[in-house]
Amino acid sequence: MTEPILRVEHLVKHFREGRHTIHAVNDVSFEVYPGEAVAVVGESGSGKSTMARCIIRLERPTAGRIVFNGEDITHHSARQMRPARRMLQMVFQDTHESLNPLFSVRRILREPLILHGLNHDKTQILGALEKVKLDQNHLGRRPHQLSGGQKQRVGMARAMITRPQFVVLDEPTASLDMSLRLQTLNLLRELQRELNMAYLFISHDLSTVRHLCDRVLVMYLGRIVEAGRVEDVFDHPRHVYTQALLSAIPIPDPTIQRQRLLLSGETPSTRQLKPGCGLQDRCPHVSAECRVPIPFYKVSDGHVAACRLAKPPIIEEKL
Amino acid sequence: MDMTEPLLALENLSVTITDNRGQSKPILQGVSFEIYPNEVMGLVGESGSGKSMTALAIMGLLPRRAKPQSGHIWFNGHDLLTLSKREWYAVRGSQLAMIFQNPRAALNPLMRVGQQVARVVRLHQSLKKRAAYEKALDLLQQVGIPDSQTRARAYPHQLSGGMAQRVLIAMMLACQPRLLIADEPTTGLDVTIQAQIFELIKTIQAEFGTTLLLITHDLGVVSEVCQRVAVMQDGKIQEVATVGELFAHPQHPYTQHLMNTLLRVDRPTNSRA
Amino acid sequence: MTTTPDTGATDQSPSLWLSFWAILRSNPLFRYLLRRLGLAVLALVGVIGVAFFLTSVLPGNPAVVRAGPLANEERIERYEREMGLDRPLVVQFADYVVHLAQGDLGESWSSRQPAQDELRARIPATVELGIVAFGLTLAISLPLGILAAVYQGTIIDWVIRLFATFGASVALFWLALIGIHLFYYEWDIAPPPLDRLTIGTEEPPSVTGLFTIDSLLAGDIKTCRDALNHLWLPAMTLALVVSAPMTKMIRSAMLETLDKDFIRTARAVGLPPRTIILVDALRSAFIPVLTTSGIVFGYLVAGNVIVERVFSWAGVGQYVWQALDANNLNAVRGFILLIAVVYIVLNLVIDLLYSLLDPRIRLN
Amino acid sequence: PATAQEEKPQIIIAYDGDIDHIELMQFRSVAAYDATANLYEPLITQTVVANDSGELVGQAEFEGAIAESWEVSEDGTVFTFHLRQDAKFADGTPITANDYKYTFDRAITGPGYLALLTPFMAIDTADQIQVIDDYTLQITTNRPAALTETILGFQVFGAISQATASANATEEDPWAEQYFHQNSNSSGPYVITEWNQGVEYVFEPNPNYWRGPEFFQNSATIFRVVPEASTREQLLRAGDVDVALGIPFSSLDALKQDSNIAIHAIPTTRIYHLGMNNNVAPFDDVRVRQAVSMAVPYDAIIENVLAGYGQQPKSPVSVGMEGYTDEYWSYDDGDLEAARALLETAGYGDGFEIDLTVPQEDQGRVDAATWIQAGLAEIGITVNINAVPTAQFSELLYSHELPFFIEQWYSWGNDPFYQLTFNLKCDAFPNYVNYCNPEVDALIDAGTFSRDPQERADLIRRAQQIIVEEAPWAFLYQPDLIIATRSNVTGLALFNDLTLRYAYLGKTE
Amino acid sequence: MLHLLLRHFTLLLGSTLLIGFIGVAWIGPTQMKYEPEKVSRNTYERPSKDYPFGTDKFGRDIQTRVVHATQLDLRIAFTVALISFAVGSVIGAIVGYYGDWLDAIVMRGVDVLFAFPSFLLAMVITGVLGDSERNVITAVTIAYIPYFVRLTRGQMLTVRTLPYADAAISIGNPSWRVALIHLLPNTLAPSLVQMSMVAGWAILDTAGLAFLGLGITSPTAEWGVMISEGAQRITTGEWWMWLYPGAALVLAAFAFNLIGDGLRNLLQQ
Ligand SMILES: Nc1ncnc2c1ncn2[C@@H]1O[C@H](COP(=O)(O)OP(=O)(O)OP(=O)(O)O)[C@@H](O)[C@H]1O
Ligand SMILES: Nc1ncnc2c1ncn2[C@@H]1O[C@H](COP(=O)(O)OP(=O)(O)OP(=O)(O)O)[C@@H](O)[C@H]1O
Ligand SMILES: [Mg+2]
Ligand SMILES: [Mg+2]
Repeated sequence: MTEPILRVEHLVKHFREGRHTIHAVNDVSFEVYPGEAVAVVGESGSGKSTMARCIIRLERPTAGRIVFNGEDITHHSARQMRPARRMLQMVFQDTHESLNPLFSVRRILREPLILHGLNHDKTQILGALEKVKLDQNHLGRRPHQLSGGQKQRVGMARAMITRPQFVVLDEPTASLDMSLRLQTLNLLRELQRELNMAYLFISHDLSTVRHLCDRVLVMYLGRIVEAGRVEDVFDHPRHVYTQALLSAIPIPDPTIQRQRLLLSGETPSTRQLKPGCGLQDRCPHVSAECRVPIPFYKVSDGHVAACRLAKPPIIEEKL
Repeated sequence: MDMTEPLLALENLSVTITDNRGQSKPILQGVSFEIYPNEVMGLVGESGSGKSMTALAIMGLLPRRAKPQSGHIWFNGHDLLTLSKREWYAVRGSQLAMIFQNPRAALNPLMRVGQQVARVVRLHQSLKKRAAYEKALDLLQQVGIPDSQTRARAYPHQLSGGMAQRVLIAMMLACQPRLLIADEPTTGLDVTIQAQIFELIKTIQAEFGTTLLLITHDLGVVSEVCQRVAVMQDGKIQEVATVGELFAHPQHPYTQHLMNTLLRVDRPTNSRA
Repeated sequence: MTTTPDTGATDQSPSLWLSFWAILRSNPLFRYLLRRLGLAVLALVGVIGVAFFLTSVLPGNPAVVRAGPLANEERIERYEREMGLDRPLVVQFADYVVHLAQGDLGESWSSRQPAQDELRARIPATVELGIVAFGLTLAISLPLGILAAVYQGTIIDWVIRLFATFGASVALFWLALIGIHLFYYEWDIAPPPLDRLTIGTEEPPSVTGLFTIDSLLAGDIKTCRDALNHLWLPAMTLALVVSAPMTKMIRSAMLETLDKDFIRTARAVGLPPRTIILVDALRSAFIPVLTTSGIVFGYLVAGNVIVERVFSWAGVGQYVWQALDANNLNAVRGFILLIAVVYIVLNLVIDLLYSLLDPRIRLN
Repeated sequence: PATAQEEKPQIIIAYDGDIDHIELMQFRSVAAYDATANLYEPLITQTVVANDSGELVGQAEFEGAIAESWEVSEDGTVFTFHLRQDAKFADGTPITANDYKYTFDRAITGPGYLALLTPFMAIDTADQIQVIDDYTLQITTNRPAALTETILGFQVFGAISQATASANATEEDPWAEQYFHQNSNSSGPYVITEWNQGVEYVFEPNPNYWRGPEFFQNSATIFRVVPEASTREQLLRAGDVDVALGIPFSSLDALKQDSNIAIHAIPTTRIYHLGMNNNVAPFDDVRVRQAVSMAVPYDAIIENVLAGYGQQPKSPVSVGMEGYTDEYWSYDDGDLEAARALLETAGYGDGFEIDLTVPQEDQGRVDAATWIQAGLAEIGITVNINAVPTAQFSELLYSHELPFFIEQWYSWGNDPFYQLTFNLKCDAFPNYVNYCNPEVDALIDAGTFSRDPQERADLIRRAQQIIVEEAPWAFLYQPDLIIATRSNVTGLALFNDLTLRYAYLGKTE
Repeated sequence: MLHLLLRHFTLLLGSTLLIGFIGVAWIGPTQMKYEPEKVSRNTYERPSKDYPFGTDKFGRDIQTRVVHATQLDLRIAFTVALISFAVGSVIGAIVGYYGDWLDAIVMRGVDVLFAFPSFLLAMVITGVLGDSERNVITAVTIAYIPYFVRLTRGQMLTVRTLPYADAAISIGNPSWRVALIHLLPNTLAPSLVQMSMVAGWAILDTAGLAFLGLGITSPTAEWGVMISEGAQRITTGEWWMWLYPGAALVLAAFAFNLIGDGLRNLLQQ
């Protein structure tokens, strides 16, 4: 394989809130290769956005390393980061609030070009618009004159216009309708193919992930609990949390009757973290082993899970 | 399906809303459907299709600027649209109740949750203060709040969304309504919690026999929870069917379109190569 | 929250105190108060500095004022020396701060009395007027604000909003003059605009300094009635002007609250409208209104300066006006400090109330 | 007599200002001046005579107060006072020559400004006052002085109890100033029984006053602080006060319509002048000063600012003072041609621009400035009115650099030489126009220390001639003192010092 | 249409009034027969043909003075509102965006200023600076700057956490551009409301100061000065002296308040 475009090593991000420390991201490592779409899934508060914000350096990581395109950007200042931003873009979660309400579409799209000293004549902007399937007469509009889907496409155009190599998409479809969502996903796929970008696609909607991505990272309480190719993880989840997550999703098919794996209780607070598995208080299969740090067990090629149930029964074979 | 008298019948309901500029626009146009006792009725449709407005019209809680233009809402032999303000207060809560999305905001932030449930108990079951509180604790227990004694003393902001929704459900149980409307009760909750809440709703529905109108835009939820379903688009009902029929043979083009845009987690979507 | 250790406690083991302290410290409300108190002290230090240096550059030499029309250089110099004005400003400031630390605001240069005594003597009049005006303000603006919000968009709302807007546009001194002219002079409903009691009426024995309360404590209904009689017109004048912004604030807070989800829930479960408005909505709406009370306080104090002048009301407002005119700097500074302290304390109290009223604040 | 006291009415006076303090030698406020006049009794006092309108006006003659009688030596330098044996302080202790000695010591060496007054009596040191025995006091002046009696009659030389003073004196405060700020051991007719700063002061007859209870026409006089003028008026109209001070001239005509109100407009020698700084261009040129003097619209000011309640002085000596003459006055109102010509010759043919500084609290001066502005505009002088707070005004004046201002003066001594000494002698501190003419100085000195009326008259004529000619001031107006009372109030008594003597105030039914 | 009119009635009424006032301030002075400060011997004339609003104690035409005062008072109102808004917003934006110790220091300072009622603050500052139009403007402006600092800072604290702030950074904006170009304009809406309120308050404060003899003083034609001159005559029946300038003052303040209310309504929708 080629060099990864992004390498995240032991990333930690803590927030201080009064006397408390919020353990938003705890020791996360992964790589993203050019042209691939990696999904990050997990429930609300699991640290997905925080991780993404660290990667594009909207936050300063507490510990760990972020290497983008071979350059360690972990400790870059805002000024040092600026050149890198051309290649490292983000599409934001909230379609409505990620566009400056006072700027016209033209201005929104022109700004990144100007900032990075790129050619910013009309053809560039029109080209970008065309890619996201908007037309010229949207140029003069302000965000409030656009529908939700259109706004999201403007946001995508803004991220893509500098032809970045890597784009973080933080739940780009969360606030969209089903049909819009599908359109958007298809558009993203086209763009990716066309521009050969790598995606880090954050979502808690697993069905969209299945539709768009190559690999998936499952996060819980700021840790990756399972990772692997989408088919592997979704069809053969090994971590109890992944299993619960998948089984909780209603399937629009009345003919299917599933046995649901219900977790008891709720996600614990990120203020204090217990060592070991994050799910230890909710898991029906919990054992003493879960209360000490658990390594990743390899399930298959590229598929790992941090759960004792995924532990390969090697020892027994030896005996 | 029990095809006796419907509990609630919307007949040709039209509602218009007047915007800031004084222009009125229809938001519900000739909406008709029935809900029968003890069933779980689903109402699906895209955002803005008028699902919430339908629910609010039934509750008599339409925003000030929205006015019913024509039609009837038959409930118990009365047309709800003709009720006076005073009569409404006899109907709301005791006959009809509703839970909303964003449960934490739906609770009074300045009152302990136990008190909030208790005062509804007192209102509808004419109990003494003490007894009402005891009853409230019972209800909290029933909706699966562990350690309800302590939790009852919490303020809404100290509860998670899931817990808050349970409190709201307890509050509605205190009303003992004939019809409960749930407007996207799990939006904004995590999937695992969402699953818990739906389990709870199903149990309660089975136990108390409450009639339920469940509003959602998620066909998955419909297929798992509802018995019958109405599909809305642009303020109109496009199709009413049992869940089985709907998924097997969607009649209306719009319903078919909805079916086509479904993404499924249990298997790769056809469109992905 | 207050912990006044009695003297006998000293022979108790210190660890008890330490642990008590630890418990206190771990109480988030207490910690919050402690921090607020720290900030308040900081702000106060700022006020002292600003007050001192700002007033020091007021044009006019106080020694000159004191020397009077038969002045000569030698006398002016002597007074400057006596009043300490010949020293560098920084030294004067240091001296001021040292005295301040002992509760000494310095001499009021016109009457040659300690400024703190004079201020203290004036405070009750202002407080009494302020409280009654504030009470009237609430009495006017609460019902109006609630009515306007509940009947939003109707003619009631219109009238109330117009009243509020108009009230915010009226010059207080103008209103006061017209009020006196009409109520006292033309119609003879109000007593003469001359301080707090009718001439010749004995002041009640001072307990709180508030004549209405003191006279009641002394069981003297007549004096109380007299005090009230003198109070209502100035208080009403102030209240009319202050209730304009207050009404608006209450209205918009109420509107915002009535729009909240939990109000909809309350309606959906069939709670009667009165409960919803007076219990659910009002209590919530009161929180934002409370936070703006500082501004209302500002209106009241500023209004007091004018009202006290017009009604010959011997409060601190009139006092500072005279002091400013006579370059009586210690008095002006004392006044500024007084206002600042009251304002800061008020804000502390508001914060405290706020955290009592709003459980969301309590734990953060 | 106690019952008789109670039948007497109470008099309520609305004051336009507050008392600062009543320390006899340092108070500043006009109100305190009234108060101390009723608290302290000097050796001798002016006689009063009722005029046509029933006001009791102080005369140039003196009668004994605490001094029963006195003799003046032939050369007019030795004054021997025989004190009343029955005069007592409010605390019942007798008033003795020692107390007066103490008072003069305090005035000459102690705090306050009185050391500025004693030179008029040709007294420099405290030694010149001697106690002969308990009831005999001798004052020896350096030379005969015209104003010795006048000044001895000032209330500020009223008896202070030495015993009270020493009882309250401390190391840092040897003259017991602190004590006397709010306390007095009255030697005069009243004692303050209620001290409520900023609100009200109650004066009740001093039970030990030597003239006895019959002297008092009221059982108490209540002094009320009412800052707002229109409020005072309304109070008077409604009968809530008996006397109101500081009523604006412009209200008088309307008030007069009210038959229950009597307006007492008492001509005084208080003189307002337009000061032109002789050291500062363009006023260093006498022709400019004269031109200004010609262009001021005197009539308009008196008519509008004073509503006619006042008179126009035509010399630095006030109208009504002994020796006043208008014969040298040559600046008739409206002689604009002459004024322009003078400016032309002085090199200001195109006029000039100048700030006219006035204290903003004095509405009369601000208004007068407006008329002056209009008048001077006619001869091409652009006047900007600069109304500043009193404190600042004083400071500016005291710098002696203010070019153009309106200032006023009132001579307690009601004497032209006294007036000129303070105002126009070279280097006199209140000579804010820096006028200096050695000849005038010599004239003033001679007059001050002459006890010969004719000589004094000649001297002052000459002085007026020079000063009017050199026009350091434009003499603006002398306002009447306005005291508005309910019409049933009687006994309005005024001395030279223009303060009310409360004891005379009474009421008819 | 009627509905629309009613909805924005306050804004419409306020703007109409204000435009009227601006018109008077603009054209009025040239239309007047008299000079505002020109004294005459026709003092205390009742309103008549010659003097539609009567004359004052200097025989000056009150109508002329009210009209000239309109210009002065509006100028004060606008200048105060604009400068305090401009200065306050920029400070607030910077402080709100960069936060930290800068925020702590500046906001403590603002707290200190807030500890004084703005009118008293203006009173003391005018006392320090002396009386002139410029000084009144300075004093009142200083008194109101903290309002805008607070408001903008508060807005900034919200706005800077919004996704479009992050978006602005992520496309490579330097931080000053984020603060001043992207975010500041979005914080201004409430300040606009505040501005029109402040304009109204500025007029009232100026008049209040004039009543206390501070700031603008006689003979300048200013409403507050005229009212306090009239107030001295409140008992003697020259009602025209205080009525007309008083009405002008109240109406002008009313106009600004109406506009403020109207704007707020508009923004809240
Ligand atoms: N600026 C911040 N200060 C303090 N805590 C923060 C901050 N940002 C995030 N957090 C906390 O960090 C944790 C992780 O938040 P994050 O937004 O990364 O979750 P997420 O997985 O993106 O959730 P969602 O799916 O709801 O977007 C949460 O507990 C959150 O409250
Ligand atoms: N207060 C309002 N003023 C004007 N139009 C409104 C208002 N509330 C709702 N609408 C309009 O009414 C229509 C129906 O809205 P409704 O809230 O019923 O949709 P919904 O189906 O519940 O959508 P969602 O799934 O987003 O909740 C929409 O077109 C919406 O824009
Ligand atoms: Mg997120
Ligand atoms: Mg809805």
